[in-house]
Amino acid sequence: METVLFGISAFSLVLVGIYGVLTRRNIIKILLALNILETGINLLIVSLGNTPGGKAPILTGSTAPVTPDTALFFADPLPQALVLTSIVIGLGTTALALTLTLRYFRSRKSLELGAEMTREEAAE
Amino acid sequence: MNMEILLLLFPVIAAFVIPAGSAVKKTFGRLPALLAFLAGFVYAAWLLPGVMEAPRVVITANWRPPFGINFLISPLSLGAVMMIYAAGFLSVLFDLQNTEKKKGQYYLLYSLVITASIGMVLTADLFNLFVFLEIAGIASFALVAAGSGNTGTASGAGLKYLIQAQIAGLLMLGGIALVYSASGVLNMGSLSSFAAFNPAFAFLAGVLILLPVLLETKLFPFNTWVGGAYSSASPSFAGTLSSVTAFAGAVVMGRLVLGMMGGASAFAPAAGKIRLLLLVLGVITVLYGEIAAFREANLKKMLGYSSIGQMGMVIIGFIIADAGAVTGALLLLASHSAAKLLLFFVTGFLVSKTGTPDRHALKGAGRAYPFVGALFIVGALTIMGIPLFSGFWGKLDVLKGAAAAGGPALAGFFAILAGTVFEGVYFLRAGHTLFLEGERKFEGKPNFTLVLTGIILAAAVITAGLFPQLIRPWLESAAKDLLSSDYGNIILQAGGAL
Amino acid sequence: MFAGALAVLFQKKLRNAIIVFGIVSLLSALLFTLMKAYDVAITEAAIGAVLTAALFFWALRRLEEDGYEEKE
Amino acid sequence: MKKRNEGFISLSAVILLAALGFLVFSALTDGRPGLNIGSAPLEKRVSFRYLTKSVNSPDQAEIPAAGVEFGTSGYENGSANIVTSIVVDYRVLDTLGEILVLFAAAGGVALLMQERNKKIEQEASVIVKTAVPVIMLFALVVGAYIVINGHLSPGGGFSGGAVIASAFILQFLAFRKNPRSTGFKITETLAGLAILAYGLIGLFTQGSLFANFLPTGTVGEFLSASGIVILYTLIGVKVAAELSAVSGNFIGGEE
Repeated sequence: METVLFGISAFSLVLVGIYGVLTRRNIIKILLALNILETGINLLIVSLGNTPGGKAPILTGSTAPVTPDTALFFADPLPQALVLTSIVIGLGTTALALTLTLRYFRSRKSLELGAEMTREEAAE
Repeated sequence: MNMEILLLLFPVIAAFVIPAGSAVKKTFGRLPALLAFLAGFVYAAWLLPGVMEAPRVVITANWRPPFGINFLISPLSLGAVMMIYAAGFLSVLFDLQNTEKKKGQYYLLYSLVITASIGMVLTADLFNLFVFLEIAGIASFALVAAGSGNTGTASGAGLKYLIQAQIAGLLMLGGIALVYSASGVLNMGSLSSFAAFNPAFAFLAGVLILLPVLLETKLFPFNTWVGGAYSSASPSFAGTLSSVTAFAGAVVMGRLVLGMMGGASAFAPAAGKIRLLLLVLGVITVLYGEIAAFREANLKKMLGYSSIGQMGMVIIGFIIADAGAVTGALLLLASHSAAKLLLFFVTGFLVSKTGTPDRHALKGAGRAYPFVGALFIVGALTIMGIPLFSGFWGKLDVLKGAAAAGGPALAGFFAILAGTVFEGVYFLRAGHTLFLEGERKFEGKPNFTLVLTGIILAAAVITAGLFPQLIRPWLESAAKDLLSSDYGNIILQAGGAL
Repeated sequence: MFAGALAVLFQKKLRNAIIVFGIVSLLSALLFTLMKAYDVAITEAAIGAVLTAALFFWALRRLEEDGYEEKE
Repeated sequence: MKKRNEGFISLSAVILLAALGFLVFSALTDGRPGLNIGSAPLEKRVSFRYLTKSVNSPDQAEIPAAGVEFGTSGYENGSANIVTSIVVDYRVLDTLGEILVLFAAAGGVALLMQERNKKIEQEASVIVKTAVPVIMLFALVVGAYIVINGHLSPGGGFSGGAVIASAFILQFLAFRKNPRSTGFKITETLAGLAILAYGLIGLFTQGSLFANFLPTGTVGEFLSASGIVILYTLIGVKVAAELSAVSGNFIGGEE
């Protein structure tokens, strides 16, 4: 049940993200929406590896030995590893996208994609 | 041994060296990139005879499949690696003289595009594929935006490309997560022989996973970024986008649709539907791309749209999934890559002379530069598929396959024919402009690297056209490799070697 | 969280939208800890929330220097 | 006119999303036979073998019945944090790719970022100037701790690297200077080459890229988990250098 709840809240973020990318015109808003979409997908991935009432996949002094039976009480570590990668990729894309936005704004004086060329530019 | 992984590492080393080098000298970066691509090409060529006998699987960090990440070195993927290295090498060589000196970071990103394309065609792991797609993506957005000309237009084109690719990439990640939660594996080999998914679920996951690959191969409707990106990028990078990125994308597409989703795979219940969808998209793509190219006066955009059409033909060839058609599609893909690179080089040179990519400004350029004009014609004839040029044999095989397959594939047959007619018209029109119109004076001579790269590429396509039997053995074993039902077994058995 | 994400889109001022986005990211980090993904939670908090929001802020400051004005 | 147009776009987007959501929902709850979402329980997933550290035991029966116990040794991988064991060992090629993504982003930002228009020459107050070095030191220590304990506790090269980078970011902000950007570049190169060298040692001595060539040690001790500490530290250094360089580019200022 709890897994389903996590999944639904993640999926709702995905939908909001896609909605934002489709409807917003301001580039910064589009990028924020992309980040929301990414957060949603990350939550979705981790929720697919959630074990209800499970333990974190880190062994400590108080953990019982991991046998084929007790291993089933852990949360699935693989989705977590994938999400680590995905978060870093998201940061890289955002940084690059913002750089492009700054260049775009400096030459177009507008934050809307498809803006007309400014007069100085057209004169070039 | 797993030495073959070095194929992936040459350009990585070059990229890692560049930041420190560029701190010393701003333009440092051409040399390491050139050397890395040459070394990679030579190494791949040296491996080829052995791999033609039996494919090899590379294991990383000593973990057996499907737990670790594996790379499949097969005739198809190794041939693709050679093509990618060759295209990268020629592009950097062309850049030595023909454009303003580029900063070190340009070559850093360029090396990463090459690395990522190689990783894509070699990898046998879904998530790893996603990571390589992202590397190629990020480096490409930056290189498109760094293109010559207006910064606003270039950044806008880069942003458009970025936003579309990012959505596709994230949805693919969702698809991968769904596949993992249903099957518990991420290895493409395991998935190719697995208990079947629910039909609706298989369709959903399959389409999600294919999305970014559709974007890379510029299939309709994921190609609205193409026009802007091609006209903004520098000539060598526009050439790279259409010969390296699209090439790698098409190989990955073949691998996913025919390998991972073919035969008794987990996706089997929806495989037919997915192929039908791709066929429909392929047909629309051919018509859309060729008509858009026909209507376009900007020469660089025209070449970009013509790539869209050609990629559509390749995908149709793959979907027919018969040995002849796949062989033809591969030949079409390879000759398109070489010819498009040549055309972009020539166009880049001519545009640098006239200052505008508009077709009408180029009147008489062919008579001013007969050699350059001849190179353009060679490239155009290859893409059109005139007999005795390599594109012809490719198209012929795809058409034969489509006619034999019948049914929905017939739509592909007619689309390719119609597309070829459009190609003929717009390339002849461009040739007419170059040679028969106008009396404009041009100054300066074509420089050495253009001549050199042009001769290499033209010689390659002409040889492949006159003596198709030279590359036939490779094409046939690559097609067999793509259609083989043994894909999963080859990868999974590699664990026995440990 | 859903409401927060919607608020990001419908905020008039970009500055507020970025702040709300940072809060949504931190909430998602909390959700990660509920799912026992501590590694992910730390990374999401450090990279996904703080650093990303900071990049947005710096970019916004540069935009304002270049003459960007919020529409009312 | 424009207003109505926007309303139309929003409405069609909502309809599209509703259709999409319905399609996904119906695919995930489809009753026909076949595997669907969540069909693979943990014992059928590859991560089951990561948890029991038995990837290279071909047969299920070979998994030691006593299990993996904290404080004992002799496993194929000695990391107490299983997520780290996946990130830095089992699926290390993904991590190499992840480094390349960040590397590409840093390179792209450096290539494309333009100079700032205005130079704001406002001196930071004395309080800030004295407080920042202390906070910096604190951030550096915490970051280093997170990085080198990645195999024992949550965290690792990426999150720790971000914390270390925050120390340098504070320095930029407080002193309005972007010091040693060449230093960052050289660090990037050296750390990158060291990561590759580590992988190549594995390739030439153990037969595959990034293979462990150090003993796996005792689970839970600091010097355990073979090269994970080394590799994660190198990754942390590289990530910190890249994130600092990216932030420095965004903040602008003198070199």
